[in-house]
Amino acid sequence: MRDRHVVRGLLALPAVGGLGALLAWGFSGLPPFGDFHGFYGQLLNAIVLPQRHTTNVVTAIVFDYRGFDTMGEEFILFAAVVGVVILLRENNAGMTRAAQADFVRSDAIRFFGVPILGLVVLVGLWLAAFGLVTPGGGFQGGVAIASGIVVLYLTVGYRHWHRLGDERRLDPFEGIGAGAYVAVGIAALIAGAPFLHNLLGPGTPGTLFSGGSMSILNWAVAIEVAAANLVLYTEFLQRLVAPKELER
Amino acid sequence: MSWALPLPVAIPLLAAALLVVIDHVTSRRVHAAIAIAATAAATGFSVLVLVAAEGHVVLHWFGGWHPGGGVALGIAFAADPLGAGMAALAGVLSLFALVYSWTYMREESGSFDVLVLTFTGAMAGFALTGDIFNMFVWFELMGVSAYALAGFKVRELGPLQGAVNFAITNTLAAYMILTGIALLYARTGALNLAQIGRDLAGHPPDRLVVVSLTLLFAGLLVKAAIVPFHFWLADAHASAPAPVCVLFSGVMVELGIFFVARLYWTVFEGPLHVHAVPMRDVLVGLGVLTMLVGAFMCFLQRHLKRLLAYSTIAHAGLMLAGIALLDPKSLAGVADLVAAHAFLKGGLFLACGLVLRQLRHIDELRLRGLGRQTPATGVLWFAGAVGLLGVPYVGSFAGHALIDDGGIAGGYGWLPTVAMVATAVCSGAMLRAGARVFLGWGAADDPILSDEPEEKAPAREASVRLMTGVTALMIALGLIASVVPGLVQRTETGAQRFADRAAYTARVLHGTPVPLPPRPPVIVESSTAASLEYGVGALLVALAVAALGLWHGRLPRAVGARAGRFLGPPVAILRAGHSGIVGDYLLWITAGTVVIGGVWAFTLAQS
Amino acid sequence: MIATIAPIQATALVLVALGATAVALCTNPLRQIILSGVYGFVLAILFVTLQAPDVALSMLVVSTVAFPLIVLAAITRSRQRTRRRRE
Amino acid sequence: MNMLAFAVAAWIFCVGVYGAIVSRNLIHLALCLTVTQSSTYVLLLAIGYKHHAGAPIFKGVKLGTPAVDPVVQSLTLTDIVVSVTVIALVLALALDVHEESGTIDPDELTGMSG
Repeated sequence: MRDRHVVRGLLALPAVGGLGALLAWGFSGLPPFGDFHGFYGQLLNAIVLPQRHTTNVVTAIVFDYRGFDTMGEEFILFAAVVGVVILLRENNAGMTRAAQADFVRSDAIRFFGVPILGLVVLVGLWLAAFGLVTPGGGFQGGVAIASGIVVLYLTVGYRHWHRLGDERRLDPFEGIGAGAYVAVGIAALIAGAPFLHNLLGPGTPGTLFSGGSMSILNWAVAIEVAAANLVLYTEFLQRLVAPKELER
Repeated sequence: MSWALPLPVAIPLLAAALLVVIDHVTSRRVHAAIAIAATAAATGFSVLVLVAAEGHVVLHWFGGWHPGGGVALGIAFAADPLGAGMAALAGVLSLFALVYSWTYMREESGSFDVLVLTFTGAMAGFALTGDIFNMFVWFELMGVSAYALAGFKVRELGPLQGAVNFAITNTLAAYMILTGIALLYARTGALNLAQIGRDLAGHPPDRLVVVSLTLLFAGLLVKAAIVPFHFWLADAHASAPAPVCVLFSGVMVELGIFFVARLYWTVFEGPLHVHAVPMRDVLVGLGVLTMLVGAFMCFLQRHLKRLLAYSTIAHAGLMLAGIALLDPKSLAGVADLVAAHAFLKGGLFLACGLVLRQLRHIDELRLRGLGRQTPATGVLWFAGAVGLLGVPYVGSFAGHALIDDGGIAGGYGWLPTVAMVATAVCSGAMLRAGARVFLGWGAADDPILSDEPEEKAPAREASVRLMTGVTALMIALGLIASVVPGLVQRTETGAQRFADRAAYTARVLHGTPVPLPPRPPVIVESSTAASLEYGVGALLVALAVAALGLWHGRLPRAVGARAGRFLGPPVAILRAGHSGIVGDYLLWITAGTVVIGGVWAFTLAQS
Repeated sequence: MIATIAPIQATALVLVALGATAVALCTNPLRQIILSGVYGFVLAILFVTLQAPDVALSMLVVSTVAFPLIVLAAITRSRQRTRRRRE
Repeated sequence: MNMLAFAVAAWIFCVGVYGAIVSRNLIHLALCLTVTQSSTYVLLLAIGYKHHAGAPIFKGVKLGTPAVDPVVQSLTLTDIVVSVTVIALVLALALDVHEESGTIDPDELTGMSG
């Protein structure tokens, strides 16, 4: 077995070297760094603010001009989480819940943990809310919210966590977030417009309510991402904690 | 009909989300019913689009961002007959898989339906999209759903390992594709296929175009299971439940090949069409190599699903060769072959599920003679095996005939012979396995065949009647594929339109309507004499191969020893290559990409 | 104005190349996850210098929270199993 | 120097692939895949970069101020989400493999050969 590994390591050098040469040769045909004149991007930079009243062009592309990509991306996350749950939950199911005890018992950590939790969740909400104006958006906000709640897990302990973080309560949120995105798309179709057409108009520039349907999609993503990440953490950490307690 | 275009994607995805929301409050039955209804609706809309696409490319600009001045602002779905046909095929196969699973997958959680739905939506999106980054998104969604489905039967090492190899190799493929997309974006500042093609046309292919071509094609060929990128496929098929194999073999692999064709005729035809010969030679060569390796490995299997998986590899090779001829006629042949192969191979995989349900094993030698109790399954198995041969006017014949004609016309006169032998060896291996399992013929042991881990049998409650019905319907549909009146003519006009880059570009970017082609007649044309001969030849070769597989032990000892000396080393090398180790597979993918890219660097690049 | 790569971008790029090498060639799982956290941070800095604050923010939340948590759990879990199996 | 960014992208891609090929541990392999993927981030953002241009966020700046390409940034955002999902799935699979076989060394998993 060991030989096989060594042989592969030796063969990999010329193969990967060749790949590097191929890539380098191809990349040398790229326009010079810092001298890009792609028309698509220039056009969007010029028209997003007047057309969509959002100051963050990237978010406008993510949720409007190329919002359909984001729908697919949401479902990649969605399907991956369903897959992880199939793979891990059925194994976790055999472990008795009663045996699962707390992860951290230090009162000091608990004392600091709760305010940190509040702060991180607030930051997450803020990121999600102002994504159309400044850097941020549903994805970044969703991850931050989820990680804030994981701080709860690390501080108040597994038993309490379990009451809050029960997968039966989390799963629906994942479905609601992902489903809402498609529903917005189909709503436009029913109204006689193209799929995902921004029905609610552009809104007021530079404010919380700029962007019309984009803000709904933004929140749908935030919910889906937060729920998906929480389910992921739950499944992975359950595996971490549960048998450790059984060993005792 | 533009409004219907997002629905083959949106309906399954919405249904998947709905199933997760109601997961803990409803029964498995309700889940399956919702999934079946959603897939049926999505398939219905795909067929509607297909009918409309006969007239002209159906377009849908998401978010209402119509192109201005020939510049795309948003993402478009652009459905032509072949693309819409692939979406409809994905829907129909998912429908079959879900109905079959009504009782077969009953023990499993509702997540099975959720993943089949996201998989179906992703395949439809992949077939319909007219945007290169959007293609990447569906490629990934297809992948993520498929990895989870391949590893679905947890608690068994075999499935898990197959899923791991599948996930890792296809992930690397996705990154190669994305790098290729980035290069094209850097050159053209566009993501719409038609727009990229228009901007690249008129310039000779330079290094950036060649490397991007290499990365995109290599990535797609991983999905398409072309040698040397094919290793994951047999592992994934051996491990995935039978209804999932239907989707993997019947349409996912073919979608990889489909997009190679799509990319060539929308994007790369412009810069390459006068320099296309080296590209054509490399792809035809890969196709032929794939046919031979797939057929050879197929013959060496005793795990029935793995045997079918290698035969899928051989057929994928033929499909790639058919596309690489760059001729609308053989492209139409590939479309016909994909349709017939999807139903026949799908039916054969479902028959494997039946065998597993009725006889509790999936290993040819262990099953020897046991199949005498289940004659119906046996009949289906033999019918499927014969259908894949290309016997005149049966099963995949129309596809074979058109590809053969295209090969002869394109100066590859030897291609039909190779295709005949490769498909005959695959079907011969299936006939051998069938004769051993359902008739009890042949030796009880055979050291040539590879031993593989067994699969856990499904619950005994699984309804044999329902499963047999679905399997029989699929095989029957596959068998008549060559004599459906008008089908061949329609794929031929569809293929001509698929290969007409100017019309596609004008339609997508400027909405220019294309003059309606005359309606093709609803008849069954008689085929060329050459294709009839190849069909009959394939049948004879297959019977000889099956007999050899069953009774090679009775050959005179001297012949056996000589054959062993002659065939031993290549067999050993091929076996060692299919090591099941993911690091080896990644190395093959890297080396294959470098070789293809190197050849094209020296032959295609003009500057 | 001379249009050329800024020193800070060049520095970030070199750090990214080094970071990637370190992550890929590190064979100790725990050290690797720490390195990959650092690598994510360096990438985020590079993205800021490339005028991509949105991407930098995503990279930051992913590489400092999501990845380490999941990977750490996976590593610890597989080690516990191995230990128990040995016993 | 003007091609440094692209050279770095090519290097990262290769280093990740090399690490994955020689990997003796599925968790390590998953992280190598994320390294390969990070090459696509660097490549995309480097392609879209423009000298003397700001971020494509027009809050507090005049419309028409030069900004870098926003499209590559939105593509990279999608790409990053994909990376989380893939690593989570591969790790889940790796853990289950470990559960069944007691190893996460791909070289020791040869159940599927031939």
